[in-house]
Amino acid sequence: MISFGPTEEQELVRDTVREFAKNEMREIARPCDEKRELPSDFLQKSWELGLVAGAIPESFGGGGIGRSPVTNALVLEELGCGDVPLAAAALAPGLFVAPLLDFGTDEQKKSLLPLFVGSSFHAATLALLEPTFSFEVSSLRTVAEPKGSGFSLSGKKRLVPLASTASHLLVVARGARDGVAGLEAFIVPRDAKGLAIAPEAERTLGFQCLPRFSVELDRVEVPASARLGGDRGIDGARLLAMLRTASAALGLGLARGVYELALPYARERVAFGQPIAQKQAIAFMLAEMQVELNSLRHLVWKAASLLEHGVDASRAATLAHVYATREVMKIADNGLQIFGGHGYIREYPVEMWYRNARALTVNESVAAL
Amino acid sequence: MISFGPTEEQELVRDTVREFAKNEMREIARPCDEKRELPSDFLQKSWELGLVAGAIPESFGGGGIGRSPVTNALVLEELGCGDVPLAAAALAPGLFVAPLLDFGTDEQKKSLLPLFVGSSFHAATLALLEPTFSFEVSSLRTVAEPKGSGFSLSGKKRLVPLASTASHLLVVARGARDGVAGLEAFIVPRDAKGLAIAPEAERTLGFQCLPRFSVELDRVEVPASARLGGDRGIDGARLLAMLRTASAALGLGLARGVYELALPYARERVAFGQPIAQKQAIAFMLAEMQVELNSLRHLVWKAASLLEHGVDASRAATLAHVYATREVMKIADNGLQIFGGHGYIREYPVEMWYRNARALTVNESVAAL
Amino acid sequence: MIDLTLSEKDEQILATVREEALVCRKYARYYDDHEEEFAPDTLPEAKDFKNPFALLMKRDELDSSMGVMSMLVTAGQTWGDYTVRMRRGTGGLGNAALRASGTPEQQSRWGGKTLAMAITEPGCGSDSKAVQTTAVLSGDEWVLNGEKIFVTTGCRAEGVVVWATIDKSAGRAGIKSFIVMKGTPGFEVTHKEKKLGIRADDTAAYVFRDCRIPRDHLLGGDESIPKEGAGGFKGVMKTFNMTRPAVAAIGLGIAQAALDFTRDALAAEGVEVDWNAGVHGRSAVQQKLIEIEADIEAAMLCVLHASWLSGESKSNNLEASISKAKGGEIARTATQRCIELCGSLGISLDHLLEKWFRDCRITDIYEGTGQIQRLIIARDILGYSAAELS
Amino acid sequence: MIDLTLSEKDEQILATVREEALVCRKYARYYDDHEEEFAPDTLPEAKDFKNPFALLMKRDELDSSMGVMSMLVTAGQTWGDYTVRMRRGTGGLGNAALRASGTPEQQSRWGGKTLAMAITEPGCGSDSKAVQTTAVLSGDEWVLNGEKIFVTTGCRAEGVVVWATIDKSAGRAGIKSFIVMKGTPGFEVTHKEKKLGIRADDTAAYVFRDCRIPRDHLLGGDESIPKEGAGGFKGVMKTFNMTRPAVAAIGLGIAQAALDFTRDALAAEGVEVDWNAGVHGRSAVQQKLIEIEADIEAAMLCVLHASWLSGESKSNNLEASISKAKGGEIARTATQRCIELCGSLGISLDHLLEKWFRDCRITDIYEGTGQIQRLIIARDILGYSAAELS
Repeated sequence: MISFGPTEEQELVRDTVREFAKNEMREIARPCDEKRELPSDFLQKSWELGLVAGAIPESFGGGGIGRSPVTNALVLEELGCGDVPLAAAALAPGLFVAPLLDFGTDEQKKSLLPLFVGSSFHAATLALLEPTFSFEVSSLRTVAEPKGSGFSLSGKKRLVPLASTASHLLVVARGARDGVAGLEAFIVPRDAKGLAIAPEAERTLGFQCLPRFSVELDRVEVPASARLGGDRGIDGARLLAMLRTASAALGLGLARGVYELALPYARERVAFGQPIAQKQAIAFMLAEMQVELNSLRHLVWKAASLLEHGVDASRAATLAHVYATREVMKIADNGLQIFGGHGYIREYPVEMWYRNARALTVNESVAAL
Repeated sequence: MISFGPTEEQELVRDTVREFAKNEMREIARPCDEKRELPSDFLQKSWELGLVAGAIPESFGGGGIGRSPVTNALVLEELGCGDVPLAAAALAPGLFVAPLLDFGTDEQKKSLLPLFVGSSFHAATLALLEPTFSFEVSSLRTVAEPKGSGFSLSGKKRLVPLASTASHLLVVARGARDGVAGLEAFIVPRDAKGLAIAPEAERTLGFQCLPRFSVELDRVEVPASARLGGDRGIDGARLLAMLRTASAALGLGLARGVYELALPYARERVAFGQPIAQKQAIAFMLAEMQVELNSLRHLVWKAASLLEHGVDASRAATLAHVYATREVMKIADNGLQIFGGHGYIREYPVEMWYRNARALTVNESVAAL
Repeated sequence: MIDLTLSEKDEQILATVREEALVCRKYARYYDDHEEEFAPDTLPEAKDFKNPFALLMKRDELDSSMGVMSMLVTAGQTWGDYTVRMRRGTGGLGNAALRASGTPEQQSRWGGKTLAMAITEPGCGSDSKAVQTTAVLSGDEWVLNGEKIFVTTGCRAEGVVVWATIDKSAGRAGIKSFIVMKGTPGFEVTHKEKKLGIRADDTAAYVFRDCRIPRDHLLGGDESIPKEGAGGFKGVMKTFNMTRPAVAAIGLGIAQAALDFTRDALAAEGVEVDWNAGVHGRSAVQQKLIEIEADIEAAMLCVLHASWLSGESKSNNLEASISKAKGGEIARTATQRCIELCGSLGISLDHLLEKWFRDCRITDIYEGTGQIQRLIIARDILGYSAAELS
Repeated sequence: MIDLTLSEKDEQILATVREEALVCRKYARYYDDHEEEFAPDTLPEAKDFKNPFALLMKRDELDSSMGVMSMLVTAGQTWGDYTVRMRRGTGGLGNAALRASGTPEQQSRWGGKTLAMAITEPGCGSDSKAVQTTAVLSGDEWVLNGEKIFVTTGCRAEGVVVWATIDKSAGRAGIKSFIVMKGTPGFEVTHKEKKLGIRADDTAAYVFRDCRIPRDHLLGGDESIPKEGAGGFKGVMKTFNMTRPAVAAIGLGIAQAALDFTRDALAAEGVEVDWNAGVHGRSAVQQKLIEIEADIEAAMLCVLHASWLSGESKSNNLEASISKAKGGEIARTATQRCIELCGSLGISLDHLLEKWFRDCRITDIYEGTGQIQRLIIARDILGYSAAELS
């Protein structure tokens, strides 16, 4: 049934997160960016929102709200509207927990989920991206070869969030079959033999406060039980669909944040004797932003509701992701343009959003799930 | 040496053709389009401009001005600004003559060029396009197989201009080698055995007055002497570069024609109490058109001057062609939009330009050389 | 709850619409070629199909709302053809106005008739408040004088809702709508326009010369002229919040037809989208197919959003204009891109793609151009009056 | 004759520029990281290279003109880095103004100094005629009061050409340019802005408090205020016809660097453009590479066109704005697209691509935003005054 109305519960969650984004993220975003530093207490504060633990069934000590990709999309938009790198930091454990919930065997859940139901932040993460310019998720270079009763993992990963503090990494590798259908995920403890995490976080355009690391796997041996989903393995297409939907939702929030900066500025900024918002060139830019924000939100919700129904969402997720890649950058770009010279100096926030917009929307960015 | 200044001779030619376009093409374009009919005297009038014969060396009875891709680009812009389908009709013989001049053996030139130096229009044409949706020039389906001392040609061609009246068709086929390097061209008389021209011209969006035909080749046998360039064959990449540059130049003219219709209309049309051109939304559309017209013209001239220097122009021609494909359609589209409701009715010319713009810029359109 | 999927029943209805559309499509080329003719009100095949609207009547809790479904049905029908219908439903754009602003008496009296909507005049395009047609009260009759153009279904409609001013000095506030039935003395249908597309459709021009209609033919019955601003005009504008999403849906149904045709034609030649591949795993054509599909889906969801809101009796002025702005833009560019992907076969009259390209182009022009929509959107989000942002 | 190819000599000069640029590039990351420092006026490597400008002096008949070459050299230098130079030539944007409007005496007196250009004020962006800084004649001195921001090379310049009004009531006509050298009492350089990009560059803010300069420091020497419109102002605007193409060239050199890096990086992984293939023979990435290359080449040719015209002493007001509008837009979008094609490696600080993305973004902002350029273009082609189209 076509409906655009969130449930009361969803509205409550959304408003709570919106408040958090306003009070706990917007303020610190700029200093975090300039210092390239993640405040220790932020992760804990975000943890207390229960975003990660909430989805874990009560049987494992979680909130038992259950996974709702739609609610997730609402939350991600709000967090993205606060600050994307901070959001990505807060959500890093989710990159590990969400696939565990969706694809993990009971044993895997029993042994690992309890780590994430405590009152203090627990870091875990996902390792997907690889150091190639023509990175293509359907043909990963990190391989998992059968070794004895288990597997041997070899390859290079990069931009793995919180890798240096994570207890476990979920390493995505190519298995026996080709393409996305052949994707496998392995639960690897940080101290596994042969797994090397770069001593220094990678420096990137935007996302400056989020510690992301290069990770090298040199014949890392893991038992059969480390293969997520056991003999069943994972549904690679669904994992990808979730990643794409999530990063589109974050992008939506980022774009909305830029819009919310640009609109009041355009109304206040006077040039040639009147507010620049009274010029069609600027007014139409803002109208275009509003149109594209609605359009992108609809595409994200479409993908999310398919995921929620448990049906194939690859098409919808790819549409949302492609759309976000195009429009989020454009909105951030035009937002900066509306600020003119002020858009280019770091006294004003918009240039930071411009950098984060580009960093978020490069192909298959892994920021949230 | 970078110079944007045409020679006096080029200015003379350009102005002559501009006059012709204004007096002999603009007026009749609409009735020709509505009647789907090419006035018999138009071809003769255009012939008298000497566009085809002029390039033929005096030794063959031609004007002996010589081939100048740059002058050609100037001429094509003016003709395109008159009416593209009429221009394409007038230039159809050039599709046969130009490759003959560039790639033909002395024997081929001796035997065929004299046909085109007479005082009355002589039809000949080029057959390149094929009936596939994913048509790709680098992998044609029309094949030329060695047969005895000559070749046997088989395949389907479409949208061959003036095929029903042409004395000869230059049939492009894939030879021994793959890709564009393997392209071959064969001189085939219209009455050749196994060559069938559809009784009715194809009906298409736009180009309604230009008779273009489907042509089927069923094991058409031609002697070795029919292979353009003899044992050397042709330079497929150069032929392609010339085609792309020429259609970009025609597109430039078409786009300029739309701009020249839209600008005065926007200045005269009053809405909400003032000329719509005084609204930034419309004024900026026109400014954008001016920017892209200049940009496209520069790219066309760049490709043309490389062709004139006889060096590899594939890159430059493809840039001009890709640019034209994108911008010509956009300019025609915005031009129509400026006319509003009047843009949609056939009382006004712009809808015809919109159709021709789309018909011209579909991939590897063969309209002129 | 947020859900952008369809119920089984929704799907069934749209499947039926699709069946009918495929039949209508058979007639599309003929009526494009014979623009002086009108498509029949009922196709010979009609007897073999049950009317999908019958199914629409009973909606369960888990089905999509009438408003939402009517948009999907509209798009489903134009997916077949812009004009040709299995059974032509009565009702034109004027009926939407009647439903929005008519008195109960007026609704019951004219609801069953097909009413066109006459707004545009030779002198004004989207500038609807510049209406020059006058209505003067003389005794118990209104006397109408003026010209109207671009009247959709103007030849075949049984009557028309026409905009006229009862007091030019009052500007927009003086504009009222009147119902005039065909055959009224002084009401003349002049000619059918020849157009780029939607040729089977009739687009008429009207002339009113001392055309007298009873006093109660004023839509809504309110003869007063509100003091400030656009009181009465706003009432008139309400209509647009219903018609704008519908007009967008009409165009997007055609755009979807163009995309489906292109996708199938290319798939038959081995060019297909892999939904899992990333940008480095796609061909240029696959990338374009994905972007066109994303654009059309986004635009259609904007339409559904606007209609869902009105179904929830929430204001949708902004969303109606968003759906029209986005729908109009995509109707233009989607069909343009589809032809490009089909190359020289895309422009052939052997296929309907080129017709859809022509038909679609109207979407961004009538019922307020894309520029007008963006102006409305900008004023709304900036809280500007027409004076502050013109 | 029309020819858009380079002579052998042209090529040689640009090859030398390229060599220097590659050296400068080695320092690019350091000065981006240390924005409080200034790059040296001369690099240690300078002794190993001969100055390309020496070669530029002797032009043959078949070589491109000085004006055209200076644009290509400018783009060739920023291809290496926005700020770092093998040898910093004296001269800033203010020197262009001096050349355009200075008296012979002024030219010879200050031509050798590096002069910044101070136009923008806290209250006005591209609205250059809204200048609030005043210059009042007292005795034989001008007394300047006001604030300026976004002064490019404002910290290191030896002096500045500053816009001030000698009569606010006269509007644009009252605006004149004055030359003020560093160290003049009342002329204070306040701070260096922290920016998104071009961090090695200095962008200063100035304050003038009762700053007294000799009467002959008025650029051009003409103290009269033309009756109608923008007489004096036009003179001032002349400068822009020289600086706008240059500013576009600066951005396009960086955009070209981004494209070259992207092309090479992808080629190393087997992704290369086939110039003969049609759209159905290209991958999505190849298609994007082609479009970026077409955009950059088109924009650069617009720059060369504008400079060629001024070399032929033809008017280039329209073409200067076209080159800036197009150049600014492409500088934005080309670098954005290049990063997209390079994926997650495109945002890594291990490469300069992300820096070019930041540096490039200024192009569409300073020296008149893209919106201002389009306004100028529209007025020009429509023959509208600033009042008719604002």
